[in-house]
Parts: sequence; C-alpha cells; structure tokens
Amino acid sequence: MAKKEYAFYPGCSSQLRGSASNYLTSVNSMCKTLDVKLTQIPDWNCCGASIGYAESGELPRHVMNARNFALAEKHLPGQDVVATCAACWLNAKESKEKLAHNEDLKRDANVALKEAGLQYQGASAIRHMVEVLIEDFGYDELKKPVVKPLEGVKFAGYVGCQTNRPFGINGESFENPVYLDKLVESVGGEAVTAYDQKVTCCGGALAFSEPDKSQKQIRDIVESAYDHGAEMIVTPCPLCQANVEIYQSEINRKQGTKFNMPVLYYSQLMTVAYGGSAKQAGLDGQVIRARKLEEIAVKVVKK
Amino acid sequence: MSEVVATNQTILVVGGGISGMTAALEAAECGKDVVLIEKNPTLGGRTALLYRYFPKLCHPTCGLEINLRRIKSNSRLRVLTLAEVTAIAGSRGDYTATVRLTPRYVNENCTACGACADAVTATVANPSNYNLNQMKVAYLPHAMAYPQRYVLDPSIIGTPEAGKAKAACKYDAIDLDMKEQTIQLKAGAVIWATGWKPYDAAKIQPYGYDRFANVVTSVEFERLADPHGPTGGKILRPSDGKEAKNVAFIQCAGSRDENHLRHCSRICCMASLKQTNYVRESFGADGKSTIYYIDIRAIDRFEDFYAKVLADPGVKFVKSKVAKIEEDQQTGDVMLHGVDTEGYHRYENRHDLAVLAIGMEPSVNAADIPAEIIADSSGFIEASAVGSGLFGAGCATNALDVNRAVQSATAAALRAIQVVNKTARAEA
Amino acid sequence: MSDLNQQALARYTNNFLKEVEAHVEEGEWVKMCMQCGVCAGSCPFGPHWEHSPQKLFMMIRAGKRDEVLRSDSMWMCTSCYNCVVRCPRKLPITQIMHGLATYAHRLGLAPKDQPTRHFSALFWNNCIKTGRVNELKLTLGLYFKDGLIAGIKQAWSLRHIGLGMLLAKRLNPFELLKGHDCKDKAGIQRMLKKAHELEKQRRRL
Amino acid sequence: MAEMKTAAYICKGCGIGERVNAAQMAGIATKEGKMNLVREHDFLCNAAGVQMIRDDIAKEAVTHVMIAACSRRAKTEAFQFPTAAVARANIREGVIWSQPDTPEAKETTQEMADDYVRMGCAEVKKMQLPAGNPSVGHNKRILVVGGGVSGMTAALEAAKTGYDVVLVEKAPQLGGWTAKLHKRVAYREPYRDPADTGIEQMIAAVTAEKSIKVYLNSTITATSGSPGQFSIQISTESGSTAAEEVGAIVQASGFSLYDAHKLTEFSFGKSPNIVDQAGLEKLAREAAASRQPIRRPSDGGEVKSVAFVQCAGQRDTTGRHLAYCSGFCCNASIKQAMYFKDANPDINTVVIYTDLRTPGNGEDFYRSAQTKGVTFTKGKVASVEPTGNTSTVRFHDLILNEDTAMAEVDIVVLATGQVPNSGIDIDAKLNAEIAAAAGDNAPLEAYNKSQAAGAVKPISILNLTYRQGPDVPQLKHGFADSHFICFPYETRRTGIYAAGPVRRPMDIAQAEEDATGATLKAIQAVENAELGRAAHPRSGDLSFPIVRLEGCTQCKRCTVECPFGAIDEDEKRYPVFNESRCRRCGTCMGACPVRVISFENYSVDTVGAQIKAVDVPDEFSEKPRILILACENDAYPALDMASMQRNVYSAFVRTIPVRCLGSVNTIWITDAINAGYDGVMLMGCRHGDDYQCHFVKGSELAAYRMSKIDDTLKQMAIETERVATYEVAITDIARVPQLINDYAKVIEKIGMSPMKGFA
Repeated sequence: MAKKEYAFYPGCSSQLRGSASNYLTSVNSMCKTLDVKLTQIPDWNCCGASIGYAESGELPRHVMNARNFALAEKHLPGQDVVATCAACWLNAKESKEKLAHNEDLKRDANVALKEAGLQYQGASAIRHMVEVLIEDFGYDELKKPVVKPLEGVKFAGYVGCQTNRPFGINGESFENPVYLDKLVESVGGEAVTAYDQKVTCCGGALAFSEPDKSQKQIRDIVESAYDHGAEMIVTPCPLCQANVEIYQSEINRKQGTKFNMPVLYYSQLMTVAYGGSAKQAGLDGQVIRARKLEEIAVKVVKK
Repeated sequence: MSEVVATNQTILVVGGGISGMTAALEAAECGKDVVLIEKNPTLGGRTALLYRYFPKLCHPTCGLEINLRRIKSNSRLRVLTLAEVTAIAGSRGDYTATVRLTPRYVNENCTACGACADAVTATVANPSNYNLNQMKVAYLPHAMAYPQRYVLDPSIIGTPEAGKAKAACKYDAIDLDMKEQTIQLKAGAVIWATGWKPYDAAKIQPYGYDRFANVVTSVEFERLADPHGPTGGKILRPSDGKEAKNVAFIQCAGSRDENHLRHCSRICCMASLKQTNYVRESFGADGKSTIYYIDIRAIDRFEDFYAKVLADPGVKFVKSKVAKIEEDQQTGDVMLHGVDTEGYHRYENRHDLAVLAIGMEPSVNAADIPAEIIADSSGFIEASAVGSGLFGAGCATNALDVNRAVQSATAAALRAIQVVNKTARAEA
Repeated sequence: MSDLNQQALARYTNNFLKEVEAHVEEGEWVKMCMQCGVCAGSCPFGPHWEHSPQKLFMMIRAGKRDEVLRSDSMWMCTSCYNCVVRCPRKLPITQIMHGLATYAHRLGLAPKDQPTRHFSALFWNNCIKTGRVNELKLTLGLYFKDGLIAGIKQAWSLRHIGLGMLLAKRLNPFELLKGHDCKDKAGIQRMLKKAHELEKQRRRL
Repeated sequence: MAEMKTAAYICKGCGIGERVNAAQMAGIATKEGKMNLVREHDFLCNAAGVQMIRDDIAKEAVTHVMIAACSRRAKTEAFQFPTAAVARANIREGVIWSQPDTPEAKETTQEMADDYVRMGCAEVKKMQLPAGNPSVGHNKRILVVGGGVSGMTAALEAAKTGYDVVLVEKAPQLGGWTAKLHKRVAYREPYRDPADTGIEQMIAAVTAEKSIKVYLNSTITATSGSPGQFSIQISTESGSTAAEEVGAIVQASGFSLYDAHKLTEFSFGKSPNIVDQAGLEKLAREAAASRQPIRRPSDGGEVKSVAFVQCAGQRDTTGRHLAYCSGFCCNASIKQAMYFKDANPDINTVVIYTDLRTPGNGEDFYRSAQTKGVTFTKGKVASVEPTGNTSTVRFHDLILNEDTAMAEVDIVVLATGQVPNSGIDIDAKLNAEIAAAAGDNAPLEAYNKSQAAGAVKPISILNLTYRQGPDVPQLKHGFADSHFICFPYETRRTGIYAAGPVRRPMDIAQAEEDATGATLKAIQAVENAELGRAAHPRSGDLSFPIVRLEGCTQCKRCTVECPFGAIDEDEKRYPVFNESRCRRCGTCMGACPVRVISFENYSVDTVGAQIKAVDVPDEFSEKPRILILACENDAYPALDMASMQRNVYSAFVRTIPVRCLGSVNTIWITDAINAGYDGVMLMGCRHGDDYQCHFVKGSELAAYRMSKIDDTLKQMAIETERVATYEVAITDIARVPQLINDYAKVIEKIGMSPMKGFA
C-alpha cells in the first residue's frame, strides 16, 4: 500500500521517558508496518490541556494550539496533523473549530502568534491516530499485516472520554463506541463487547488534585473489566492508560483489592500482532506487565 | 383499480389515518367526490394501533368503527389501499397525481375466512404490533382492517408458501400474478394527511433502546396493553416475560432536544399520564409508575386528567431529564440515573421497564413530498399555503393530539371543497 | 425593608447574568438552560458537586453572585464532556464550568485551598515555562504545595507508584534538572504575554 | 308502495355449508319465515351471488331481502341494495365462529343458525324502505354568532365556499379580543418574534364581502326551527328586531378573561402596576401609538423590571378559581416579555411558571425568548405586594427550593385564563325534568327552589326555543364542546356548531383552524338537511321517527330524553318532532311507554318480532335461551371480533343489534320474559363523566330505565337476575364471551324460567 505521510503531534506525555513514552514506541512500530511516515511538527508545544484553564483563559489556550497548526502549515504544508494523545487531539480540534467560527478570535490569535513570528490559516486538519487507522486504512486493511493473531486474549476496550466526547470518532455513538472492539478483533483478539464501563470517565484530569474521587472511577473501570472476564484493558488515551494502570496498586493498598489488570494501547496490540517484539511494542513500559502479549511477542511465526 | 374515475372536481386525500379518513368523509358527506389513498393494506393509521385515548380512556377502534361504517355507506368516497402517491403535477384546481399500486395478491373475492392463513406456516414481523411479535405471511392486518381482506407478504411470492395459500382459497381470491401498476388520477384539490411516525429511539443513545430489552417506546407500550397485542393485553416486559409492575416513563424522548427533535411533540405527556392507568389497571396497588419530566404539558381541559393522575398514590413525578439508563445484566432491570432538579436530589432508580415517551416526526419527510409545499424546520407542512390547492391535515402539519388532528382535517376538507366548488361554478 | 427584600433587590435581575455573559467563557449560554438537569445526572463527579451545573445556571439567573463564585463545584469538572453531548439545548457546559472557575480564580473568590484550583494553575505555568509539560516537576510541585514536610509525606506515600514508573522508564528523575522544552521559549512567552493582554480586553477585565 | 315480496338467501361459504345444514335453514325460511323466495348459494358475496339478488329485485320484484351469511359488518358494500329492505342473519361470526367445531356442539350450533334465520325473516317482514323526510328545509345561509377571529374566520370561509352568511356581534365593532392585542404570538416559521394580528385586514375583508351580512351591537333573542330552516330573531342596535332565516349556525361567542380581582393575594386592583394580560396589551398598544416605550402606569416612570405570574387563578386545586389550564397563556407571556426585551434588552423580564407549556413549535418561541434574555424560573408565587410605585413578588423557587422574592418590580402581569361565553347551562334543569317524567319530582322541586332563591342566571347566547333549553348543552367547566375525541364537532344540537374558545381554551391560530372546521360542519348540515339525511354518526340514514299521536299520553319522556333536543312540545304537550334535528338513535322510541314512536326500518316491531321468532325449548330441554340486546356501535363489533379470534361463547344466546341501548323499549324485555327466555343481557357503552355512547345519553338513560325494571320483574314473580345490564367496550373481545358464559352459569343456577309455555 502507498506510503502515507502525516504531520505528527506526539504531545508532552509521549516524550522520551514520559508517562506515555511506550505509546510512542508502539505507534512508531505500528506505523513502520503500515508504511506510515510521521514527521514531528518542529518545536511543537503543549496543548494546554483542559485542566490548564484556571490561568490560561480562552485566547491563550487557543493560541498555544494555533502555534502548533501554524508550525505544521509552515513546515509540513498539505499534511494532516495527527495526534496520538486524546487531550492534544481534543484541544487542538476545539481550538481549530473555535478559530474557524469566530473571526475576532482568529484575528486576536494571529496578533499573538505574530509575536512568535507565526501565522495561523486553519489549513491543516487535525486527526487522532485512531481516525487515521479507521478512515485511511479500514479494519480490513489493518487485518492484512497480522502475522500473530492475539488468539484467546480477552480485551476490554476502554474508550474513555476525550477521543469520544464531544467530537468522537465518525460514525460512533457517545454511549457505546465499538471501534476498539473492532480493532481488537481485526488483530485476532477477543473483544469483551458487553464491557459496560467503556466510556466512564477515569477522572484523569483530577487524578492529582482529587485522588480519592478519581480512584473510585478507576476502581469501577477495572472491576467491570474483571467481571466481564477481560484479561487486559486496551485504550486510545495516554491519560486513561496512565491512571487506570498505575493507580491499581494504590487502590489495592487502600481498599484491599487485588487488581493487576494490564492496560495497553491499541498500538501495542497491533505491533505485537504485526510480529513486533515486546520492546518494539513498548511492553517493557508496562507497570503491570502484559505477560500474555509478551508470550505472543516472543513466539516465532511459522511462514 | 384503474376504473377509478376522477375529475378536477375530485378531492384527493393522501393518507388513511384518522386525519385522512376524517377529511375524506367530511368532504364526501358534503356531497363531494373523494378518492382516499393509503399506502398500507388497511385504513386506520396510527390511532388504530392505540389501546386507549386520553383523557377519556375510550378506545380508538370505537371511533374507527363509526368512520368505517360511514365509509362503507358512502358511494362518493373511493378507497385505494396499498397505494402511494409518487408525483403530483399541475396546480390549484387541476392536479394530476401519479399513484403506485402495490400488489396485495388477494382480490375482492376474499371473504376473510382465514383459510389461507391457516394453510401457510412462514411468519414475518407484525407491523401492527410494531414488530413485537410474528404473524403469518398470509394475514389480515388487524381485527378492524378495512378493506376486510387478507394480504400476502410479497416475500413468499414464487415460494411454495404462496402455492399453499392459493390452494387453500375456495373463492379464487388469491391472484399470484398481480403486478405493481401505476395510475394517474385527476383532482381539483389534494389533502395531504400522511401523519407522523415515532422518532427513532435508537438515536437517543443514553437510553440504550438499541441495547436494553426492557427499554420500549410509548407506542410499543400501547400494544402491550391492547387485548389484540402481542401479549394479549398483559403488560409483560420483553426480556423475560415478567410482569412489569414498576414502570418508568421518560418524557421528551427525542422531543425538545436540539440533538434530536427541536419541537415539543405535545401528546407525549398525556400519553404517559394515560399509560400510568394501564399499569394500575393491570396490577392495582402493586402497579407503580414514575414519570420523569421537564414540564408536564397537560394543555387546557387535559389538566383535569393530570390532576387525577397526580392524586394517584401509585404514580410518582420526578422533575428530571433522565441522564442515562443502565441495564442490570443479572436481572434485566433498568437503572435510571439522574437528578431531580426540584431541590437537587440525585437518584439511581431501579424499574422493571422503561417507556420512552417517544417524539413525533412527520412520517413523510417534507423534502420527499412530490408537490410544492412549505415546511418548517421540523418538516411539518403549512396547512394552507397561499395560492396552493394542496392542503395539509393532521400530524403532517404539526404535532397534534387526535382531537386537534380531526379539527385540522375538517378544516382541510373545507379548503379543498372551496377549490372544487370554484371549479364547478366555473364549469357550470 | 426586611432583609429578604434587601436580598431581593439583587434577585432575579440581569446584573450577575450580564456580568457572567461579559466575563466568562461561553457565559452567554447560561440563559439558554431550561433546567432539565441532564448535566447534573451525567457528571461522573456529580455526587461531589454542592451545586450541579444546571443549578449554578439558575443561581446565576437568581443573582447569587457570591454563592456561585465562592463555590468549589465547578472545580469538580473532569472535562469528560458527558453533559455537553447530552444537553438538549447544546450548552457547552464543560467550557462554562471552566470559565466560571477561571473567573472566580481571577477575582480571587475561588476557595483558597481548592486543590484543583492549585493544580490547574500549576499545570498552566508549568507548561508555558518551557512550552511543554514537565511531568515530574508538576507532580512534585503539587505534593509540596503545602510545604516541605507535607510534600515529603505525600511523595513517600506514593513512592511505589513513582518507582513503578521509573522502572517502566516512564519517569525521568533528571527532569528535575532539565526536562523537555521548546526551542523558541522566548517566542512562546511573548506570544502568551500578548494573548493575555488581548484576553483582558476581550473579557473586559 | 309496491306490495311486499320477500326473499331469503342462505350462503354456504366460509365453512357455513360444512358446519350447519343450509338446506334445513332454507326450509325454515320457507315454512316458518314464509319467505316468497328462498335460495342457497355457495359464495353469495361474489359477483355472481350479488348479481343473483340484484336480478331477483329487478326481475322478481323482490322488495325485502334476508341474507343469512356473515355479520352485517362484513361485505357491507356487496350487500347494499338501495331499493330493497335488507336484513342480515349473522351465521358466520355469530354462529360458526363463536361455536366449537365439535360433534357435541353440532346440534346447538344448528339451533343457533336456525333461530337467526327465523329472526332475520321476522325482522325483514316488519321493515320498510325509508321514504325520506317530508319536511326538509332548503335554506343554506350560515348564521355566525360572534365577530371575533373565530366568527370572522367562519364567515369568510363560508363565503369562500359559496354560502351566504349572517354575522351577529354584540359589540359595536368587529374584532373581539384580537382587536385589543398589540401583537400575536409567532404562528409560523421561524417562530421567533411577535407578529402583527392582521385583524384590521380581516375586518376589512368581512366588511367588503357582499355575501356576509353583519349585525353589530346586536344579540339573538330567539332561535327556532331546525337545520335547513332556522328562524332567527335579532335585536339590533336601533332597538328594532330583525328576522333572518338560516340553515345552520356557528356559535363563536368566545371567552371572557377570568376576573383577576378574585386573586386577592396578587393585589389586582390595588395598584395600576399590577395588570392582567389584557391590561398589558392595552399598555403596549398605547405605547406603540405614542411611539414610546411602555411606562409604569402609576407614575409614567421608566420600566426596569417586569414579572409575569403564570397560571394566575388557573390549574387551581382549591375550588376557588379555574381548575383548567388555558393553554395559550405561556406563549402570551413570552410574547409580552418580548415587548419589553425587543425595546430594551436591559429590562429585567422574569416569567415565573410551574410548568412551561409551549407545545409544538412554541418551543422555538420559548427558545427565542431565552435568546432575548427573558428569564424563566420555575416557582410558585405566594403574593404580590405593591408598595409605592413598585411591587414585591414573593414566590417559592422550586429549583433552588427556597422562599424568595423579587423587589422593586415595576409591572406585574397576571396570566389569567379564558372563561367561555357559553350562555345558560341547561342540564341541571333538564336532568331534573327527566327524573320528573319518570315519576321522581324531588330534583325538579329542588331546582325550582334554587331558581326562586335567585341563582345568578347568565345571559343566553342563542335563546333557542327548544323544549330542552335556550343554549347548547355544556360540558365540564362550562365549555360548549363536543365530548368526543374522534368527533370534536358532534355537539348535541344538530346544525349548531361551537367554534373557538367557547369550545375549549385556545389561541388565535387554533381558533382559526377550529372555526374553519366548524364551518364545514355547518355547510354539511344544510346539505344533509336538504336531502333529509341524518348527520353523524348515522350519516346518510333517511329514516326518521314517526309518531302515532292518537296513542300519545303526553308523558313528555321523549321530549326530555332526546339527547339532541329534537322534540319540542305543542301547547297541548304533544311531542313535535323536528326530523332534521334528529340523529336517529331511537332514544325516543325506547322512552315511549305506549310505544307510539318508530322508524320505518327500525321499530318496536322489527325487534319485537325477532324476539318472538326464536324457538324457545321447553323447561325440560336444559337448553335455556338468553337474549342479548347489543349496541351496534361497540358491543356488537366486540362480539364479532371475539368470534374472529374464535373466542367461544354459550350456544344459548341470541343476539340482536340495537342502534343504541337508549332505543331499547322495556316492552322488548317483557316480551322476552313472556316468551320464556331465561335471561336478557343488555350490552351498551360506558356512561357517566367519560361516557362513550355515540348518542351521548342513550346508554345512561337505558341504565336509568333498567334500574326501574326490577319492580316489574318482581310483580311477574321473576328473579331480578334474569335481566342484566353491562357496559361493554369494543375492545372487550375476551371479556364479552366471559360475561356471556358467566351469565349462562347464573341462569343455570337459578334455573329455567317459570314463564315457559305461557307464550
């Protein structure tokens, strides 16, 4: 299949030794197989995230995102901007929409950008990596490179909030999106379709400031995965991944549960299914090891 | 069918529900020639599928009986069923309508003896019960069906089932060679009374109509209460046939919502108030109803009815748009989540069954109406557009209750008569 | 006049609503709420809200300025957007909640010890300093907000999490000294300075 | 009238031939039925079968046709023979589908079929083809009472249709309430802003229309006659009386606003700054006229804050005010709030409501008001207290759940409701007279006392000279409406149709639609009247009541009981029938103690003969006979549909459909008892507040009469259980067979009738 090129917006957490560095590792491997060329937007900056609101205010928040677009327009013209982080995607998309529908806002944004020697047109689209996979490839295409189907592994597709609301993936419903289940199936895994916490908020934005409240959310999410017989949770969002994975031990400590549920990125599943090594899939980056995947990863594919 | 004669003094009524029947009858009983077109195999429309009317709790089929008797005894009124208007050409006083006639495969010899139904074995979903149950592929649409004549489901044509049906008929009433045909009808005026359809409940994702067996719509609930319905009038929930004694009624299911229907569908509050009576009727003091609402819209004298229900200890009112429904996967019960905004009380309520007071939308999208009409943002058409000889009647024009639909249809009949009278005077 | 009347002078007048419309992001939507309560029921942190969004909107219309701006309710927003996608009037409730919080913070009316208020400010300042978030400093910054001892306690209590992240190579102790950053830090600072100036004019602050 | 030639046709189709012995039935038709011509047919309803009957009528001069086949509800069109009297014996639904197909049941099933043939023959011989009404009226003018939007719409629509109109308005000018409005509620896309009322153009159109004759400052002093021939007396502005002849009447007498003075807690009248909706319209019109913003009435001060109190004196549960919702007031207050907001967005406008009621696209109007900054708050208003030039509105905010208040409100608008101008409520007196006619004078004396005590008498609108009273009967809350959901215009005065807010609270848009509908009914009434045809529900029926006055005892029962006030009384108290007012229900026939009232095709004899025709076995046969008199509108269809579902019921019943239970004359009951029947079941529609009787009072009167029959039975030494009355709905397909079978058990228990063999 023809090489596809995108302007890449990895986001802060994906940086080397960042909380989602293993996400980036696996995305790179996945893209290699799919023959996708990701070029990082030079000198990209933080999206401001939703949680930055107290001091950001409206315009500064949008300006931060406008800068990334401006850089992409300048250095990687004609390429869609692709984000792997749900928050980056959401905030960039929200800014783009706002700037598109509010001339004054756009004008002010450009006045500010000028200070950094940049200008925003709104030329390049912003998309989440999942959109690229579903829309530019499609489940059948994604199936083709599979050499190690993840047979017999049960995955609970945890979509969370920000890839799902308010924009969501085209054709999916807010209450019951199924694209993760479909991705899992296309790499030969078993999707726990009855999983009923797939769009529950993990409280990630308030994980630090309101730990108990957000850990209650996480507990529901993990418990339900166990109840439905899932062996692993798969997610498209680094914030969800980090929260749901790393706080399990904390919940165990406080509440005597025995959670030990691996939480992975779709890109890790695909990398392994495409024959990548545990390292290429960033499985070494798991706080809770995904043994079953590691086993599959070391299996030798019979040609 | 092609023997139907029509002139530019004929009034063409499109839609055989309560509005269309009323418009047609009122015009015919004024001495006008009327052709009534219905796309289904029987007249009656949606009201024929209701168990009771609010606020009297009387039965729609009672009025239908009278209207059918009026139709049978009126020679000026001709009825075409399984007929659909595909185009309307011309202008006020001189229209030509193109009508597609779908084969019924049963001719006027049919005595409705039912032998064909006894003979066939295959079944299909029964639209008269909103597909809640199955029916034979040779069927009488419902007990009040008019014309009282059986229908063969097109899917069996060319299969042994069709042969069985034909063989069983002693009266040579089954004609498997019937073909679709298209006829042209002249008309001086057209009354568009194609009525409404329930909003697609699956689109209201937080309520999980497409995921949870025990979430049904208000129109489906009517069938559960009706002796002719799939449960013989017992209120049993779909998941396990258990008696639904604790029922939640969710108002504005699709209505008053910019994500769905922008308008208020007017009838839903009254429908739910009425349906709480079904629950009490069936289970007495054990029957519990909870109505979740934004505003109770019991307009004018309906207030009396609302007051009666308010006084019923078995009925609770919660001022809240339900946020989401979850299913208890063990019991199949539905869990309603939301906040009672009168003083901010959070709830998580368990019910046997949730009934969505589903919104009304025009059954024919304004864009698909094969004539020049003026429609509003909800797709309802203007009852009497200036200069036009095509008049809207009933729920094609607005979200109306039966009483108002009949008023609207009666008014439409007069407007149509004005057109043909003018033509008559001109030609006299 | 009875004090009820004294209060009543401010009640159900446009004053506070107009203030919110002028100074709060998406504030002009507040008047469109029809009090259905779907937002209140949709919020994952709902049980922790003293006032639900729809109630806050009513309080604004009723002119309860202090109770609204001093409330910590809007700080409970997790930005999950459940309310936004379900609102039958399409109010951007998440943004309004953030907007109200921001406004209360600016006026210095927001609860002093509101942890999210603190974290939110910390996050923004952290990310604009270098253009990118420094996760470690951010975390520690929060732990030590109440002083050294409290911070050490906090950090200690959560040490195994940090350790886990460390072992998983998803946490870099050297970020304390030097983390990731943008090259054009200066440009970003200038840009944001300008943006803040303009924001002040836009919101007439 | 050609001499009678009778023919009986026995159909063998739909399994009749297999289940029962058609030849035997034919024999019965010949021997017992004395039919001149008897034919069997395998498939009577097909073209050949029907042609056979047509030929017999044409070639054999058959005048009376008895068809033993399916229910009269089936194949109705096929078996229509305009020139012959037709009776139907219901063998399919009534016999073979209601009985089990078993060897044991064969005998009783055959007996049923035989009896229905006997009954059919007996009935048809007593029937006559209706000759038509001799005294039809030909006047086609329409009288419209009331010159508001409803009345003017009716007048214009009638004129457009080609009918002349007489319009009578009591005020010195046309326009009614609408003429007092500044603007009207948005009534079409985009439903955003108040719209012009267009009343001037409408008035101009009415004035310009030659076919509309307008009387202003005039009231109606007398209305007599019947559809096609009403005579109207009008007292005109000059004081003189004018006479007009019309064919039908549209009563659009409108409404009065509920008197806000009764709302003491809202201090209406204590300050000019507290107004009702009409009051605010007045302010808005004056302001508009002087191109000024609306100012504070008390001192002309600037208006900064306005409160709207919804449901003022409406939806009242204390019994002190209006119990109903007037439906239009929420939109009206929204509109009035816009008067202020559109002029100056800084004015506070707060609408305090409990349920905001803006159905249909009113939702867009509501949204638009919010966009304009109108504040809506769900609350219950406790009091409005004026102090100086402002007021304090105290209320309970139902959302914030606290008692609160708005102070320094410049204008408070009370949204009061519509009270119908429906004239005099005739039912109190009428019901008393019905009781009196039946021998119970207490109610009438009580009524007369109350009148003597000077009960306030509203002014009559129509001053009908009808025996039953001067105005159209009213429903709950005084609205002159039809009670029917499916048939909103079927009032109890044929040819007189209420339109607009006198019928039900409504806004302008609805009133226009309603008036147009009412106009059609009026036109239909004059067209029917000319042809002597009945109006709904027996549309097209040409029969009419015929009375043998020589037998009449002037008991007044028919004149007080007729649900449609069709029968007046002459000076000698003899009934005077107005055929064109009659709806052919037969209630008069059922009421008449001396049985002098009948219809040509439905009479004491057509039913009596059927009852007598049944072959009643002796008391040792163990075969009781139960007579069912079933309302043809609901109970009879229910029985049919029960059979379609093959819901089996006792083979001992013999069913006769009646036009309405009100037409059941007690002689039929005594005939049956005397003939040795063991029981009689009467099945009619529900009566009471939510009556379902298509003739409004029929089933109620029947119940009333039957409550008195017990004494008769006791005198005859007959168990009272032998006559039972049931309310049956058309959906009772499972219940009706159950009722029958339960009743059969009761009869079994009390045993066979002692009257057998005496007949």
